[in-house]
Amino acid sequence: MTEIIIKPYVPDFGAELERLRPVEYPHARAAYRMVLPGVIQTGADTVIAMSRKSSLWPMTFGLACCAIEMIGSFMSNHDLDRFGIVPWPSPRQSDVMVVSGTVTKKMAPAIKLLYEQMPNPKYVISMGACATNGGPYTEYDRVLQGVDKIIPVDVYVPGCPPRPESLLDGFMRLQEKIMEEKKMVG
Amino acid sequence: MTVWPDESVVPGHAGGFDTVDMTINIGPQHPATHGVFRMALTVDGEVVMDCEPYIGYLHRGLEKLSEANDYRQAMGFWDRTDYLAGMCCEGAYCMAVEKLAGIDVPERAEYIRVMMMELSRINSHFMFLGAFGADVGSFGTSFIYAWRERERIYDFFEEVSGDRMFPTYFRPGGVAFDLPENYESRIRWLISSIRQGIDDFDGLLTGNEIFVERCRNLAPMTVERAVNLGLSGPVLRATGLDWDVRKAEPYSIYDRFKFAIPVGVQGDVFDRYHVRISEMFQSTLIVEQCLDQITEGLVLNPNLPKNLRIEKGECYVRTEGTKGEYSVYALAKGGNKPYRMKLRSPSFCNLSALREMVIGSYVADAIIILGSLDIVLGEVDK
Amino acid sequence: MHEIFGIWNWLDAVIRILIIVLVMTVVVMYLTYGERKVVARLQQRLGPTRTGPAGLLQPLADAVKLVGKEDLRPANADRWVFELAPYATFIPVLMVLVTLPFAEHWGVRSLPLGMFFVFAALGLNIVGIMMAGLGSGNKYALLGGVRAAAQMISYEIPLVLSLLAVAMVVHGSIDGGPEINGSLDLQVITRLQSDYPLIILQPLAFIIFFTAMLSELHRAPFDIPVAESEIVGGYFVEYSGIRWSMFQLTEYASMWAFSVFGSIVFLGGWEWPFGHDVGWAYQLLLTTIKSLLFIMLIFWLRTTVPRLRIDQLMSFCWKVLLPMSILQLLMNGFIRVYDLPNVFLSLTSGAGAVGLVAFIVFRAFTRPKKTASLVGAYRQAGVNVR
Amino acid sequence: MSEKTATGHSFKQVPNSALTEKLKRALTGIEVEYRETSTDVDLLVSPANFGRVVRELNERKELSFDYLRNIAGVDYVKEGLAAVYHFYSFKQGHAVQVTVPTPLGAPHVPSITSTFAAADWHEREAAEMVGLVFDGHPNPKNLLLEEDLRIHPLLKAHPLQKVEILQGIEENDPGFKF
Repeated sequence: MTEIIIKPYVPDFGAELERLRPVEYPHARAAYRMVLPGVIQTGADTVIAMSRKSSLWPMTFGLACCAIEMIGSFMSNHDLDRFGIVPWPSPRQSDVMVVSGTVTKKMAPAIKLLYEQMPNPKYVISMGACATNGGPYTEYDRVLQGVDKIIPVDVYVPGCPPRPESLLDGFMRLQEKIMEEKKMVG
Repeated sequence: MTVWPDESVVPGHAGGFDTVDMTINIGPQHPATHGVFRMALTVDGEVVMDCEPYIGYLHRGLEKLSEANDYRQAMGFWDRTDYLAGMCCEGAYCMAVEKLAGIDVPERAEYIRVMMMELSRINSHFMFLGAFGADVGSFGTSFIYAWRERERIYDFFEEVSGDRMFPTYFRPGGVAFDLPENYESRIRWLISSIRQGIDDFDGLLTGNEIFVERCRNLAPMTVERAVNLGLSGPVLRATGLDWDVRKAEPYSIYDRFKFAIPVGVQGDVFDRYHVRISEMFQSTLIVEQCLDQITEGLVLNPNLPKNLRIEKGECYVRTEGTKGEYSVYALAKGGNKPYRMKLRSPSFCNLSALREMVIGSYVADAIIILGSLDIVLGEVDK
Repeated sequence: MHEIFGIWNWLDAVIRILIIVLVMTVVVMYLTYGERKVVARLQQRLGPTRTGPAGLLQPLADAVKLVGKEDLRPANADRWVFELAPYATFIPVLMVLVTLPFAEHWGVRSLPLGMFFVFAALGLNIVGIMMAGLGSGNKYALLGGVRAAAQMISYEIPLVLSLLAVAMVVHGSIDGGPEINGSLDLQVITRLQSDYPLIILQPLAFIIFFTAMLSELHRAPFDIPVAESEIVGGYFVEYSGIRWSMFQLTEYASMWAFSVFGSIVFLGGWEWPFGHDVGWAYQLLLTTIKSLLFIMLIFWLRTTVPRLRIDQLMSFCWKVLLPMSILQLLMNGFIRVYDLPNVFLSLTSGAGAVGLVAFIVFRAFTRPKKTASLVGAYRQAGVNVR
Repeated sequence: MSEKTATGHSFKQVPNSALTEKLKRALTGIEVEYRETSTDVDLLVSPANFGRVVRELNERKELSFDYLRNIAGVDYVKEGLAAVYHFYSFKQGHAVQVTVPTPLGAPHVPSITSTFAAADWHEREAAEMVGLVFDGHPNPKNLLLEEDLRIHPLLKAHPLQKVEILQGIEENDPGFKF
């Protein structure tokens, strides 16, 4: 596994938006790619992708009303724990960032910082209309029109707030996406 | 021989050797900050010396957008302020518009509104219990107990109005449509399950020795100081002043119901918790009285103008939201858009007193004090 | 000491350690799975059910995913302390596992001073946690590390004293051999519990041991260094991927080791009902059942009990646990010196245990749960006050 | 209709007319204009003698307004900015609204954080949103917006943000048939 050292990122508030433009990370070449012969690689890819798919750890990152529905989806009525999805407080140990709520321009640097703290095979689910494109608050200039302006997003969940079932469907869509791109990420 | 030290922690360098105070940033993303609220604590060892709250991470321009939309469209923004109790905010907004335009609300709609507002209040207090249990320590269990009842209340809201959290069920001049036929038995069953939920929480948290030990006489607040700081709601009632807008300045038909105002003794964290639990019990009483006294009839004022225009008007409608006095200052200068709508948000005022309560306590207690204020960031940052 | 494999001594030890490490990884993986299932069951929801039949492959999936994670190291963390911390916390736990006799001769090495060796190994655990806390250059981790150190050091003393009280009390002779009056060898202690487990003789020591063990493991009411709601991750907040899973491995392995150790010393390990006469399979079964009992109790406490504050934790240890364990030692000494029958042991220790529990429970009732004016408000609303 | 509550505190609703008489008797010296909104009595006070009015309201025994509820900044485009205060008294049970209009160029209002601790955040928010300046405020930093941002969103002149139409329907054909 390649090693990336992250310098402490001191966010200066009020910086302009260009600096927050999403940066595409080069996908690290998995170590076992160089070692294992070709035929076993596909097997290894599937096993790793299946394990990555079935233990997605989202970071408890509630911004606004969608956070209440996200908590609702972890509870006993719509249990996300069945799919091995355990909410984890710190960004270091989580793989999925569920952006649930309105992203304001004052919060944007903090979201970018948190996204960079997460170890690499990471995914982003933008939950709710506010995170997708500003939702009902698009006309106000202090609100960011969509979180994909600062971090690359994998799955968009519609709704304001989306029902816990639609968040469940978002996670299912993400699991299918992980299975599809198992070759590239490795 | 007191096992647990009851004497309050005196800040200051007891040890004598001068240590540099460390600033801990309980940042915008933290499991215990109920959303996006940042608190920079300067800490000497474990004792909090100073606390600098930063808010505004969820400032979505409620007031600017309600000026840009006409009277009926702006309601969507208002119930997203206190997103734990959507209907209370809708009620406040609709009453403000009705006061401005001079529309009166039919009898049955008033009863439906009171029932919905009280159920939302119970809903929001359950969320407080869940989050407060998580702050104190039992991470998942208190949420699970809270969500068992919240889901049932959400199901009832969905039956009545079609959506779980933001039903936009109220209209200036009444309620959108009537209750389903079996609402009587549905609500009676709901009330009994809510009372069962309250008893479960009573057993889970109130009876728990460690919980009582951690919350008793933590950040006590006197009545004069609380009034001067502008606190309201359960935080003010915990200090001993039994002031409730539903009783002090009765709005809509609250003067027809007989219910008590639970009051604390010394305004500490345990009293705030206990006042909220008793308040939920009182709300169930109100809903029952509503069910007994409800009358048949129209649900929406028939002669509402197609395009609501209000010439000149100014009003300050105050209601008892779940966190405190949730009031709307509305100003109209003609046309179908309001000139200025200001929200007096209770969490905003209660949070301004946080700095004073937290200084001198431990880091772990700062989290609990913040939890006991029961703030909702959508309301704080407007 | 007849070796199972009868080959050179060190090769035999290496093989046994390999077996222990293998068994430990499997047990630890399925402890994580068990915890999620039991905690979910206690919270009226289903644990992981989708990965594999009834979620049995879930720990495998977690492990492979954690191995595949990117390995981050913050820039302002000093390199070697940060990287060696997980190993420094894991080695003491392995050392403890070495001396535990799972069945008649199934321990890796049965040391004459087995219990003493366990105390020594426990002391090293704190070094690793402090390294993790201070090394990762993060304020949360620093606070977590310092809290962990303070808690573990202060709780080790009652733990050691309560176990010494038990070691003192052990009495009897192994099938006609010399009269043994107190020993530190774990094999001997289990063998001498053939007719009744030691918990009957020493209930107070058991209670002190269990509470001190909970705080050594940072579990249930004492999980202050790992408090998610306050300092987010405690000392392992900066670790990700494989290093973080090393910390989880340590936590669950030490939980397993402690529950086996507790079942050996207090519940009679592989001996109690009639372990010696029946074969080794029955003995293994006994040890697993008893340690599972401990583990279930730990999981159950984790879901229901809120967290203690740091100063309450400290004063509980210094003002309650320590005097009670010293009192226990004195009572045992007095009874052994005047050679009174064993029944006095269980009486005095039982009285101490009842006193301790009553003291804690009594405090819950003296506190005014219902505030005065609330009762007035209830009565005014015509509600019968519970 | 006063009604006894559990702790014997009786809530009485004071009609607005009675309150205006009481205020007139208390504030004889100060030049104040009395108006009536649809919910409570409104006093129109100039910023100069606003400090004296607040002191009167707070100290007088029969008024004793000890609870500051709300400060709202309003932008009357032609006549300049105005600050609207709402007070409530627990002892007497009555509420009052005080409007302080400021001339177009100089939006200065004396700060009342010395008497009411609650005013601190309310004043910072009003200053930031509408551009009022509260003289004597302990730390007049931005509250809801970023630290260094000097814009006042609630002014009528402040524009709304143009909503991005992501499908790009206007410029070129959307690439799929409706």
